[in-house]
Amino acid sequence: MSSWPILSLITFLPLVGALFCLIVNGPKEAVDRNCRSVAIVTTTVTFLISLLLWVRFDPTKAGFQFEEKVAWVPALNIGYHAGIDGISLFFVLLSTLLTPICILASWESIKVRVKEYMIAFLVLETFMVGMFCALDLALFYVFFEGVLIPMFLIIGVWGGKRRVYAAFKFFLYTLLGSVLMLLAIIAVYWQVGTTDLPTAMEKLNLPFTWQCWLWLAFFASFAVKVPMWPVHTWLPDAHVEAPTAGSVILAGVLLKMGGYGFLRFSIPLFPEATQYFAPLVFGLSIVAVIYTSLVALVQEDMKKLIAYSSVAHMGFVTIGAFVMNMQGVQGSIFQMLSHGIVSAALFLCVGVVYDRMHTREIAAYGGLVHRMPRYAFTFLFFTLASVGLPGLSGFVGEFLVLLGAFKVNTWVAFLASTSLILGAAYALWLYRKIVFGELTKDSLKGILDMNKREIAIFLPLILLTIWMGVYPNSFLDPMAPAVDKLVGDYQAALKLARTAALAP
Amino acid sequence: MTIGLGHYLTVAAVLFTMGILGIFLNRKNVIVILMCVELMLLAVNINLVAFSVFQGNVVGQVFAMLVLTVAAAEAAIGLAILVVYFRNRGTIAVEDINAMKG
Amino acid sequence: MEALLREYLPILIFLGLAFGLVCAMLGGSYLIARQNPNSEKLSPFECGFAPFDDARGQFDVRFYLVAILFIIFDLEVAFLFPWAVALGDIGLFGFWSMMLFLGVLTVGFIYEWRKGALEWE
Amino acid sequence: MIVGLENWALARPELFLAAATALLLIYGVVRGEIATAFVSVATAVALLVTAALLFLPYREGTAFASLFIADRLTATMKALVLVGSAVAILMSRAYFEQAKAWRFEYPLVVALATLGMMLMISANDLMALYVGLELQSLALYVIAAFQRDSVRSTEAGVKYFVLGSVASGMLLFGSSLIYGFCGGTAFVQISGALADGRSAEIGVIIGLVFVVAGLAFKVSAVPFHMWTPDVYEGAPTPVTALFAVAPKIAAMSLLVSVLMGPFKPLFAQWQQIIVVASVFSMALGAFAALRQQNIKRLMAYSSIGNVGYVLLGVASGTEKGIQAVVFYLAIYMVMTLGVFATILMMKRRNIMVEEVSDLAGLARSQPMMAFGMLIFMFSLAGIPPLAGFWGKLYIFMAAVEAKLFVPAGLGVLASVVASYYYLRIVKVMYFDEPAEAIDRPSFGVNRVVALVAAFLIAIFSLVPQPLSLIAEAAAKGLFQ
Amino acid sequence: MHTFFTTNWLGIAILILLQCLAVTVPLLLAVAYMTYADRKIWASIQLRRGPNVVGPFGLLQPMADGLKLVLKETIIPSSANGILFVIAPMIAFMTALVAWAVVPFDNGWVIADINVGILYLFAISSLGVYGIIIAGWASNSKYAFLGALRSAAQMVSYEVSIGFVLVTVLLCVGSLNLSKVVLAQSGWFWNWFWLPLLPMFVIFFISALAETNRTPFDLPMSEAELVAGFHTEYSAMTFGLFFLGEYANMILLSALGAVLFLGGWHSPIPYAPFTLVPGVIWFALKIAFLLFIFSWTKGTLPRYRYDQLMRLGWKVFLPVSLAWVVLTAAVLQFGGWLPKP
Repeated sequence: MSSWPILSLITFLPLVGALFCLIVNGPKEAVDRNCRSVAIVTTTVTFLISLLLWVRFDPTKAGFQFEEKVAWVPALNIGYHAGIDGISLFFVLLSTLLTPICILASWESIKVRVKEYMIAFLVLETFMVGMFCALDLALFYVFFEGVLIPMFLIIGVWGGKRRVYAAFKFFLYTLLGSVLMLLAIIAVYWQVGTTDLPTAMEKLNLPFTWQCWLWLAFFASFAVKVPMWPVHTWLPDAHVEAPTAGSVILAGVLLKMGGYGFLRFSIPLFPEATQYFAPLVFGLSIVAVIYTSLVALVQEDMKKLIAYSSVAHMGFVTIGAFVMNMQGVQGSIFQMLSHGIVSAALFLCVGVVYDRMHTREIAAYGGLVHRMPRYAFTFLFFTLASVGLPGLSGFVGEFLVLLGAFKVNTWVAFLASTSLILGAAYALWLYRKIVFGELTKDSLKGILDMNKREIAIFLPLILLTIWMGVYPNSFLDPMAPAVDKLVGDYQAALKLARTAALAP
Repeated sequence: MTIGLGHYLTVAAVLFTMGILGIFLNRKNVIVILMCVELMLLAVNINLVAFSVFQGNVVGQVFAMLVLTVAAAEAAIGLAILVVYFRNRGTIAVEDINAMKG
Repeated sequence: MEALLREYLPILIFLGLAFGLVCAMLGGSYLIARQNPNSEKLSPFECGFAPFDDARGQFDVRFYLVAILFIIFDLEVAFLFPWAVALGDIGLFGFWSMMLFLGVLTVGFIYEWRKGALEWE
Repeated sequence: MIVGLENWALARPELFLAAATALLLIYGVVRGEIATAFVSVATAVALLVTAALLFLPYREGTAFASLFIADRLTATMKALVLVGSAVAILMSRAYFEQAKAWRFEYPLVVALATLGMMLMISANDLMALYVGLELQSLALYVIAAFQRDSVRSTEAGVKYFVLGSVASGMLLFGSSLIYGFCGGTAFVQISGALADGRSAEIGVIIGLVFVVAGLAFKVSAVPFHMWTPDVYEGAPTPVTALFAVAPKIAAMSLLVSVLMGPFKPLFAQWQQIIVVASVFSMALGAFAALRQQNIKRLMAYSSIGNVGYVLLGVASGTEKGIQAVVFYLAIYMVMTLGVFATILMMKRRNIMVEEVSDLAGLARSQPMMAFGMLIFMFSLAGIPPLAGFWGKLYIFMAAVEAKLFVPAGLGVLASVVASYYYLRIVKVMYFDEPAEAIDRPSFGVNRVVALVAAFLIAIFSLVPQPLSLIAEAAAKGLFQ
Repeated sequence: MHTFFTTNWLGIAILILLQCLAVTVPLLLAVAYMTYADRKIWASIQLRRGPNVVGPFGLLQPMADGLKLVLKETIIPSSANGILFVIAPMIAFMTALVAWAVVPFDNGWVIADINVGILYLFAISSLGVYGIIIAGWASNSKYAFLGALRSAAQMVSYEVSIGFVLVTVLLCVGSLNLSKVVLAQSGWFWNWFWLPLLPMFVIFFISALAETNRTPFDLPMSEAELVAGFHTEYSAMTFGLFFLGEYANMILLSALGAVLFLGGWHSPIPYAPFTLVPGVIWFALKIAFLLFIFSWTKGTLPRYRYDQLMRLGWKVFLPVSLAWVVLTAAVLQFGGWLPKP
């Protein structure tokens, strides 16, 4: 246990940076420069501090660590309760890692209103980290929804042509889902008299119908966020219109909020409903996996293609989460982490060429390998990781999920695995179209390869991907006790319910 | 036939309804609306005094007195606002009060 | 009810009497006198001219102001009447309450005076 | 020994305000128009001093033969109203100076209206209620039409007056029936009579409906909201700011004290009415605002929507519900004042503008102003972590505890719709290409108000606890 | 027989009707001879002889005047609002008449001894304004309209002062019943309220002049400016009713003045020879005295300008009477002289 509030520090340090940026004033160039520096320094420091979490994390414990608890709104019994376990640890790290990378990625591509941009990103980081640390339903909700504000601005201000439409769609879809969750949270509060998560887990004992309603309310929120078919339509729009870094964060972290939410809230709070609705989730996930893969095949926009592939990958995540066995859940988490890095990197790859050519049309590219060998390699690397090449991170997650799913339902596993083939098809097709072939287009003749800053961005991601692929245990081990507890509690609850139902 | 509380209340209710209808059906002149408002208040006063007499407590009459006073102040202010409006618009016909539409 | 009616009955009867009297006077005159109207005789008086325009045109806003001031002050009087009658019963609290009320009235009066609401020319 | 001295002591804040207003009126009229600035500031100070007098020392009890009641709830509500009015007065100078309507009567009429509101809040008898309400309403009619050479302002005055007096009439008719069937006008008498089984009489129910309708009008709840958009749009902007804050809080407080006081035994009956009004207010506030182009009009619909949320708290009829009402109103006041302070800063080539499209590109030309507005808008939309969210959460929690599941559900859905038009303002400010730039706001009261409001919102967002404690204490006043 | 008039409704009604007639007939006579007296007094002041042709000393002159009015053609202007045009003078006359229902002529000699007599009088005399306003409006003539407005404005301005005057008297009496007002003034003539409330008495009298549109406040019918004020268009008996009403009002206000300030039916000296004279006589004498001052004023004073008139009403009488209300109340309150019920 840490004696100092390390989680709060990580959470609010970016906010301090944002305040710094807010008070920066002067000529435009100086403001831009200073804000960039403040942002990168703050996020890097945050990342370094967050590494401490990993170092000091006790991988043998299943419960929450680094807990902080302060009364916040006593009248409503809402507390500021933060803490992490094996599940959330890596999400926190993922957030803190990706933010400085995003800042770096937008170092030059963002030229207007840099100050606001940096503030938005810093605030966003606070919300993301806070959300993964929150152990109070209301607190979680605050961070969960709070993310919308900076993201709305990032898409709307620095986005592409249809940015306004995309921003609104993103915002309203997500908000509509989350307010239902808010109602569910209030209902939980009404039942147990507090919004504290551990207390709620302990005390909450709802009749089955109630569980189902509340589960659906939570589901509405998380399904939109994941996103699951058929409420995924905001995602391609948001991805396409967002600036590169926005897409990165969106794909890397924001989508994980849904999957994380399932694991953290839906499953432990409503085990019976989870079991009841699991087939529904499987069905939707399968549809997502297959349908969106097919849709991805016909995309003409690079970002859109990757966006659809994200939906497909997240389908794996939901399958994994709801098979509720050790492999499935671990695979699900691992898949989220892997996808967080790989898809983020893919978006960055798109960003690299977009910064140069200002178009994302697949047809506008071709033969980049001749001018940009380093880029070609990087892109290939992440494409393969995304497809699930053994030895890279994507493989581990998908494999574990399929393994878990196989134990529960063969058909689910079988159908899900078809997406591996489809995924390979569209990813490689995209790669071939862009990188290979003759360099015929005049506009591409003068294109430059990646510079040092860009390499600096990709290098850690490449290393991480290899690490995760080669030695996944360094990630799987710390999360094992927590996952074990999750699965165990779930099974115990179901057993209890069954005996209660059998009892006269 | 003795005149009971019910009769007073009925008269008051009828007057009140006339006042309300006058306000919402009248399409001519705002002054008529003002008079309808006064009619409503008078209906209330009939109620109050009738109740007061039949219950034998004086509260209703005190209340009626307050209502009278306030009604006078209300009429004064209403007329003042109308005068100011008339100076701006040159009309106080109800259908002309339409500078803002929702 | 009975006693109240007994008290006010004379007034009602007096009113009827007055009405009858008035009608008799008007009607009598109308019947006795020779009625011979013509259009010139029936046109309103305007110094020998034909009337120019609507007689009910705009008039000085000060008349209106007087009316409003009257309403306000007359109603204060309406409160003073019961107070004056009952002052013996309600004691100092009642006395000071009304003084406060009159004080407010005076403030309003001073305001009107200074604003020129009482000036005619 | 003056009999009844203790009565005066309890009403000391009101007496002070009345005396201060009277003195300032005389001072103003003696000195003429040059005294306007002084009178304006002095009135605001007097209002704040009055607010201080509520608590220094704090007294509670009933006075004037129980016409008047003072407790924690009334004191809190009065403090809110007083602060709101004081700020609204301070905010008005620039606008009225430009409109050539900068006269010393304005702050004083506002002070009188505030006095009326204080009486409303403290009313413990139908008569006191009526007189307070009318004092407030009459003063407000006047200030709606205060810019007397403007067609829109005077028209707002006419509309407000006509519909307002209809509402008073209905309230009064209801009161007369209540008086008749309960045998008294004092709140205790009424609740006593109702508890004794008078509640079944049809006259009582009709009276209740009329009283509630009249009050619903004053808080501009659906279906008695029709005056709100026109009056908000037409009235001078500082007046609109006042309308959106002080009278609304006062009327809401009155509604609470009437429903939770004398009509407590009829809870089952009025709860239905309030729930329906609440749901429709939330819905109408959300949908009708979507296509508004005028910010003031938009804020009118926004306020209707907000009233819907507050009414949901009222409808729950629990201590928590009342806490939520107080909490929500306090936050609502800060947000609204902030928004209006920002609107009052919007000038282009020295002319006030008030269309949504005038905000285009504000984030580029006046980033601080846009940022403040952004905070207010997200807060009004109830997006966490901003303070507006806490208000809504409080309300919904109270509603769910009172088992008002369906209204609460509809409420959150309405809040999603409503968030669309708040977002639209953000969109116009941040995403759209700049229109002709808004003038750089000069340093003035409005800027301070907007800054303080934004700052308070930030504080309440992070630390809502003090406010919730205040709300808790206030609600206790009603449930002792 | 006796019981018929005290218990049977019809009997009671007949009795009351007779009482009313007993008031009305002398009143109409008084009005008639008031016009005669008026003209005689002015004539004397102006060293003329006044009416002296019709009958001995011109005593039949009022009858002749009345007859002339009756025989004239009743003209209702074509643009006028016919019904209202006729109703207006009826209101004017009727209000002046029915107000007498509550005036006590002697101890117990009152048609309706209601306990809010003063309020009743105040209310009825306020109604008189309606007659004038309606007349001006119904005539549909500029002169009549403006005249009516001026008249009405003048009357209401002074009515406020009269209200305050009444309040001072009420403070001293503690009742709204006119008989009680008189009873409160028993004793020597310096016990009457004219002395302790002298300023109020003066204000009352002057306001009464204004209320009845008498000189020096006869602006509404100032011949040169507005022809004949609100009754420009009136002729024959419609005019006659206004005329009668005005004089009846004058007598009424004199009677009210006598009741409020001059001790009503009391004799000035509460001892033998004086007390033997019936109260009615004293009352009539007091009324006559006040009426004489009315005429005297008319013969002596020039006419006020309208602005002067309004200023006097609002800026002098109103504050003075208000202050006197406060003063009276304070003296009674702290002197311990408040009338106990």
